[in-house]
Amino acid sequence: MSLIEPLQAADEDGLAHGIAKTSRPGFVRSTVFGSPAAMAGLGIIVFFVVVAIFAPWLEPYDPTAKTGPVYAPPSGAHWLGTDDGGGDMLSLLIAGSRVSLGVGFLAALVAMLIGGTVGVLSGYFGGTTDTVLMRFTDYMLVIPDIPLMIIAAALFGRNLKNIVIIIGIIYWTSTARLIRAQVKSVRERVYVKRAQALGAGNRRLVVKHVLPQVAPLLIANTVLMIALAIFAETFITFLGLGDPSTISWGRLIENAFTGEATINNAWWAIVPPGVCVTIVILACTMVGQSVEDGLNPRLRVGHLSVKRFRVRTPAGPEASK
Amino acid sequence: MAPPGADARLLDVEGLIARYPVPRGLLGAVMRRPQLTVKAVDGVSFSVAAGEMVALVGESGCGKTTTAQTVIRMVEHQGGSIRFDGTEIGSLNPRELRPLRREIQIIYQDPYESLDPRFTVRDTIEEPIRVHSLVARSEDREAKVHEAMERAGLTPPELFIDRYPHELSGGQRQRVAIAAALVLEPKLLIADEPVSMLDVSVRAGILALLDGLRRDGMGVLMITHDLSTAAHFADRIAVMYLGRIVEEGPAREVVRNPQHPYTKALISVVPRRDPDQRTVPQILIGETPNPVNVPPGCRFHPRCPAAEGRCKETDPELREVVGLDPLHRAACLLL
Amino acid sequence: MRIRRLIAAALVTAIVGVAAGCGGGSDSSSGVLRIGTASYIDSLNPFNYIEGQAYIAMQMIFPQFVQYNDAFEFEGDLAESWTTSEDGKDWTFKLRPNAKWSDGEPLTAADAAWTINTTVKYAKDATAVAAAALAHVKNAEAIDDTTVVVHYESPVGNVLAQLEQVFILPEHVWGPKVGADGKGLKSYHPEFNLPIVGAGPYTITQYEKKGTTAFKPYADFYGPPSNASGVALTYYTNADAVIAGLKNGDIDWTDQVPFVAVDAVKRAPNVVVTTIPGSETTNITWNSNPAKPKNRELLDPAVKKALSMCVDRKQIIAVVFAGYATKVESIVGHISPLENPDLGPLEYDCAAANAALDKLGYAKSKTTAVRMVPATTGTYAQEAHQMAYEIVTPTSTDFNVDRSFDIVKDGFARLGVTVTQKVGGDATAAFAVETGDCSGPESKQYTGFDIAMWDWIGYVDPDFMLSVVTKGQWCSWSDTGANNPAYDKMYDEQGITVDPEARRTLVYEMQKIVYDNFYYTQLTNHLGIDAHVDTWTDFSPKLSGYSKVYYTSPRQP
Amino acid sequence: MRGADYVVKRVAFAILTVFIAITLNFVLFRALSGDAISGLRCRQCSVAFKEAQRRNLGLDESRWVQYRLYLADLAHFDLGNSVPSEKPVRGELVEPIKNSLPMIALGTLFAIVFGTLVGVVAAWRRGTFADKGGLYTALGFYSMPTQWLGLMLIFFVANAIGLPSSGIKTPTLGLFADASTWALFSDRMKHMFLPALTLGLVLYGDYALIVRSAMLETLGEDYVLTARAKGLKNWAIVRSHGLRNAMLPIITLVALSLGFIIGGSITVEYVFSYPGLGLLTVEAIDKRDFPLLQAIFLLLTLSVIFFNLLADLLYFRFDPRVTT
Amino acid sequence: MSSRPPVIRVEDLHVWFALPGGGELHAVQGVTFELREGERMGLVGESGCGKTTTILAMMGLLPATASVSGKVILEGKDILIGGEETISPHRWNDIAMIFQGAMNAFNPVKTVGAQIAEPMVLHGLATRKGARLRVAELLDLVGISGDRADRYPHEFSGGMRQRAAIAMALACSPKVLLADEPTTALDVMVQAQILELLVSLSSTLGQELGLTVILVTHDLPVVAQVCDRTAVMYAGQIVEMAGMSEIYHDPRHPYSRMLFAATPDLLGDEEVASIPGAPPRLDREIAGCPFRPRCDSVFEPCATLSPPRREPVAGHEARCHLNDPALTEMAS
Repeated sequence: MSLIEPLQAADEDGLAHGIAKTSRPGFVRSTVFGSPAAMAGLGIIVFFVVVAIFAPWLEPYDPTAKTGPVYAPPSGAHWLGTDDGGGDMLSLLIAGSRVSLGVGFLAALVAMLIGGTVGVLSGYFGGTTDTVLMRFTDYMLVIPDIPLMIIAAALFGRNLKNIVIIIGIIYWTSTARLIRAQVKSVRERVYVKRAQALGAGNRRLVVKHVLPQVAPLLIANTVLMIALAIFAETFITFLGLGDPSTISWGRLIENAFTGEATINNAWWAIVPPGVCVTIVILACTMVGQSVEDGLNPRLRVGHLSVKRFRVRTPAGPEASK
Repeated sequence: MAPPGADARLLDVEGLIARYPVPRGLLGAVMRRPQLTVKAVDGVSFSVAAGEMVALVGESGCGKTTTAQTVIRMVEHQGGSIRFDGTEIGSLNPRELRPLRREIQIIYQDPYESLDPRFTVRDTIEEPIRVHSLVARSEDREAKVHEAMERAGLTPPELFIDRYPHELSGGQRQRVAIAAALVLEPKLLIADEPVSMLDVSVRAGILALLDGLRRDGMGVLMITHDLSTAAHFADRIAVMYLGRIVEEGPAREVVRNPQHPYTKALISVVPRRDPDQRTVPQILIGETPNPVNVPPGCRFHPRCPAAEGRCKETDPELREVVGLDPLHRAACLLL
Repeated sequence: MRIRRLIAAALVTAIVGVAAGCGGGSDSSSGVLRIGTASYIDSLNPFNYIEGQAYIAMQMIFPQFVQYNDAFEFEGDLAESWTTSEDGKDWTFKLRPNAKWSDGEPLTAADAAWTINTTVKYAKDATAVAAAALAHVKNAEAIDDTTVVVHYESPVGNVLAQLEQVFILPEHVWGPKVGADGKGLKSYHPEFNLPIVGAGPYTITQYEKKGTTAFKPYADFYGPPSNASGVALTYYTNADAVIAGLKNGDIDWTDQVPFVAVDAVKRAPNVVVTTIPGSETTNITWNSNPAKPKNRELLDPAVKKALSMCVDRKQIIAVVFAGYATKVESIVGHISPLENPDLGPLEYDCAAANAALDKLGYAKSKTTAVRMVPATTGTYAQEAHQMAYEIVTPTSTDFNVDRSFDIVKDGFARLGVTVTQKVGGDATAAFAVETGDCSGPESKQYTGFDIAMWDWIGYVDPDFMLSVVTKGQWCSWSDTGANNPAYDKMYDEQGITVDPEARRTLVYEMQKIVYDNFYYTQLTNHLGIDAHVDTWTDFSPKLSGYSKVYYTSPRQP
Repeated sequence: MRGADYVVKRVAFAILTVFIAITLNFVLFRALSGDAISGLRCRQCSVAFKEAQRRNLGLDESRWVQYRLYLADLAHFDLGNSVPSEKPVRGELVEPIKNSLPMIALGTLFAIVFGTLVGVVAAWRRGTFADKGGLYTALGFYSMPTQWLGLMLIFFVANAIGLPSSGIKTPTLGLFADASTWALFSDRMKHMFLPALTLGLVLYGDYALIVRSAMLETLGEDYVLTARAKGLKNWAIVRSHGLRNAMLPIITLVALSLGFIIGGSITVEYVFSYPGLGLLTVEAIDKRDFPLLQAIFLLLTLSVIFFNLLADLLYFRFDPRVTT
Repeated sequence: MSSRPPVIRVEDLHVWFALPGGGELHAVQGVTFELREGERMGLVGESGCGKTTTILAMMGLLPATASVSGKVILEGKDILIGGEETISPHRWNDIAMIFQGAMNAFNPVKTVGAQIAEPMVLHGLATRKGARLRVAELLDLVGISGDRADRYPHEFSGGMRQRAAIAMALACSPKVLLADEPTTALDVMVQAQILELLVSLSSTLGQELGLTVILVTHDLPVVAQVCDRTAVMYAGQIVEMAGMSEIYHDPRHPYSRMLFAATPDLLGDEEVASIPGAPPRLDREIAGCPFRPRCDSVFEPCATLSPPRREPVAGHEARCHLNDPALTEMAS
């Protein structure tokens, strides 16, 4: 039986060389579930997704209707008060989660699809394909993202679809670079070489060996991208370039600004949407970051620490082992 | 004279050359700096027969791994011929090569790296069958996997078959890699430093396994930097220096009676197990030159303790040494 | 934060101390009227400007023949008196004697004649902006130093209203700029050659396009002098900041109180809020190009009327304008003394509207509850389609167009008509309305949109507002694409009708045509809201853009 | 010389990128339906007038000729004329740039100083309260929408500490009576404070995270263990090994982000009515002022390219390993 | 030699690592040994046996998750007792170390010379100027031309880097040098050079420097050629410790014997045989002898009794019940 004893003990001297930079099955699950911050982040995301899905049932009022006086402070009837149009802030906030999260998820998906594809093609095939794609990516990278987003939103018409596409198109580059680097390193892994030496075709190599390895990074990146996309939506909308027919958190911040919430001392119209955005972005960042950190074993080893190893007294209970 | 059983020769490499360009950069291209090449493999000839284990020995950077990669056509070569089982495979296109990929299998140095961490043992060993669409029925496939595992010493197979690499020890992982190679029943197995990453206590097991396969008639080409291992397990040893084989012969002959000054030096620095037999290392000056700038004449002459004037001019051929086993050949003008 | 507060306090002390040390008085801005505004002076060249604020500023520095008084009647500015010939073609203006330019040169009839003649000469290109007010002018003639005669090719109905918009320029400054083709006039930037040579109550001593522009009283001004020791006009990019500036004492007066902020501003101590009749009307703009290819049912006034009947204007006034607006029916708006009082009013009655649409044959679809337009034949044949439209809305309005749209959308929805919003900046919206390519063939123009929601800022004289629905304004000011030859003829006629009563009849008739055809559905006419600190009095905000009194009258007790 | 090739390559790439950016800039604004003139709306905008304007801008020429004209103009640093104001774009840009730069510099400086400080301390004291505090504050600011943070500062801070929340100077200061240089300067600083703080806080979050993770990575390197073995004290290790090496990725990322800051300051300027480049952009979009937009966009792209190049060169300067 | 007092003595050293999921890993379990001036001792064992942890503990370089007990007595003084506080003054001054993989032991952005000089300046042993001279000397000593001090690590080959690492370790003239796998990943030719250097440092310079070397490696022949004495570690314990020749010819622990048998010799003809199985996990209590599952000479007591340290022959100690005549007799 000792033959199959897993070599846990090897980790002990393994302090100095860390853990192999490959992701094992269940890696994402274990890193997320293993980190309290990531768990909190995941909980927040799930909470908001649930709110967004059940928004129509959760809204106490019709968010588009005037259901109270303009800028009524929070009260029993309107928990978070009303906005400059007399709409119920809580309902607006709930309704806004739909568009904000929707834009976030969809734009991140677009970025992931484009970036992932370019990254995989570029990293896997290398050579001219790589050069051409990466040059293109380099050029895309130097375009100032926010101004381009604004200009594009202003010039190509302002609806949600365009905003999603614009954000996705602008943010794919970093995904592509990241994925390319990862694919390139996976491509050089011996097991890929081995499979190739076996005669396995490109499709098999990509689908069976490369993609599963880059998947955790892609997931982490997508989660971070969701945060960026939500951010970008508030940005575009704030400058009055959002889709006017939809309610999003960005729109609520814009309303607070253009609707003179500050003059009317209506903090309840200013604070909540920003808090929601901040919390969701924070949550996405925590989840994405923990997966990325998990992928980077370097960060787990600290040779410098204010904490010191402990000296046990020889009489200690453990020492007599 | 030809190696034994010329007809039984499985792999016959003749004058193999593999080079790749050194990137010279934009400025270099603009200023028309000469295009430099790394002469990784620079005219290597050797053969492996069925039931024979040949060890390709040398220091890092001598071109032994490139040679192996070239033989399995993972690295393009610029000259020479590679004949496998009587067929010239050096010029086959990828499609024609596919059936041959079954016949030649390779295992790598680092068993931590050579297994896909997301594949179970079954997935890994099954993969070659799937890639070559060999066995359609899943029961047959399973049987083949079991058989390969048993041959590789992973018994009982049920214990391991559903494990992931991180749940195995280093030796077990290397056995999985070997099983994945065996499942296609290859004729030639190339083992690239098969034990150098393993703990001393399990190395012998892996090597014994390879030895067993050889006995069963498989040809084995072992790439190693460890002369002791090579001396113990290989039938023949070929010593490489700077992209060229400098000495070749039966394993015991080469280590006990080295002819080439390089081999002599190499053997002198191998630490012996017995503390009472303290060796007198014959340490060579300098380090192995960069394979970009191969010295003219004998490539070993700048470091050779016995070099003469003519060594700077004439590039010696690999040839028999008078008064020795006819299979023992060396490339030195002084012999 | 405590440290920061200390630092801030220290800074303030330092500023005050330093200012007191080297300035004459204890408060350097004493007597200076500080105006905050959310629009800026883009230029001080009468031949090359866009913003309304620039027009006001030029009024303060350049002489005009006449200007309005607060009853919106004409009174002399540089002109003391004027007469017109029998045929109405020659107008003689008697100018004030002893008027002087701010650089000391005499201001004479020659300057006035030169300004008019030069403007007319290059009207096609370089001076087009100013030439709009000199339509039909043949030339001007300086009889002597104080008499100038303007010769018209034909009689003109609103000469004074037109000439009110002409700024008289010093020939000795502008003359050398003309060049061969007059282009030099347009590219001359007096704001960069301070102080500007003018003759109004002020000269400008500092100009910052997006900052503060300083108006210094001109001692030799021919009219009543400024009560303030100076005027500082500061541009703010948003109304929020203006209000904040008013509250914390950075400015004394603003013309830009946002509707939703009025109540909050009113609560502020020492701030007086005044409302004035506004010149801005909001509307639903219908594409009325008779040749529009699609959704031709919207050309039918009956359809447009029915749709309009279900728009709750009261709610728009309540939500969007916080009550600071009134309903309006005529295109010329309440500002014009020639507003036709007999139009409408259009009732808010969704039931009647539904009935009307039913009667017109646009039945609701059983499945979608959206009304359907049956297929038609003929030149402009169209297939059966849903009554679903896109409404173009510009963003840069000073009211909340999105909320207005929401109310219109709700109203239309109750009639089984769905609308979606298409947004853009002012320019983008204009572009959308003109379908983008006014350089293309006329048949393509005004074909791409159905409905827009916009606003117009009218003038006292109705001529301009009446012109925007003429064919002549296509690809210029027209946003409806209206093309009504009979109306256009009446427009030309009112232009040359000198008799006020005859012109009034014509103008009433024209307003009725616009109303009956529903080129626009007029929604609201909003009030202008000014706010000032109570240390200043005697404001005439309603004369903004009409008179020099606007800047000169406020006084500090 | 070491890495001449590297430098040449980076510079060549930057130049090529500039050219592509210029071309992209040209194409982008012509891919839209309608041209710069189509949306023009003014008192004098008759059909004939617009035609004349088109001729002035060369819009009646073929695309190819337009492109050549555009390049030729750029070669003379001629960015064309703004459509609505008909003034040279170059002039329109000067004042906003002069306004924006100090504010952005102040905010960036704040972010770099505090971000580095907090990042280093957090990484060094990993797992302690200082780390968690620093990390979560940084994450918090990093996650805040800039415009919202600005609004919050206006709402909760500006009044409380008596700082102006809009504009760039007190309107009448020095207008009708002379003001001292110091008064003007301090007034300017007061107006700059909140926008710069907003920008600085958001960037601070970003930088602190970057620095922390770069430091963590560095502190995981074996030479740090060696340094400890050599008897170096913690702070000495942080300073002479940790920071020195973490500087490489930090310099790169900071330089890269600098290129994007101007773009990022758009909403800050919008919220605080700060008359800089950002506000100008918003206005230009509203007016469909293509030449101006094009110039701004080009400027921003060039700044990104410039900072990219700077990052590359700094990397080269500080990392002896870079040779090719 | 044995008359001189030991330079360093490790006494009943234990190291535990707290595991992330709770629990502890008992990595070093009661290691005791001592070394005299100029002595070279090998510390041999499979990966995970605790050899690196042992020397890291001696340097006080264990991470915060670790806790230790026992003594590290340097010239009669226990330096481990106060943890970081008592060890840090001795680092590099008295005990220096060569790390596994010299490649990463150098900071890539500082010159090699600066890194060698760093501890000298830090410990006040030399001024900056003086340090430069000393660096050149040290580099010469390890066979690198002194003018290469201003080069960066990446400009050195692997062998040179390892020499430089040795020069760095010698910077403060330590008494004890801990070399952790100094030749792993190097070619045999370079390995021979490095080993020769180590030998010459401790023997020829031993008189003046008193350099005592502990060589940690998994490579038995290396130890055999270089060291006077060797300690074989298994599962956190030293299972056998003796003079090199004694342990080769007369191993008193089956593990040592099997380890030699698993190592091929260049010219030897003996059969090489691997040791079946794998080392035990150290995060749980082990009943009896930890080597029992892999041992070819198991007898009854092995299952229940943990073998204590015995010294069947003077200077030759082992932890195996076979050395207990009482037990073996009972079994037979």
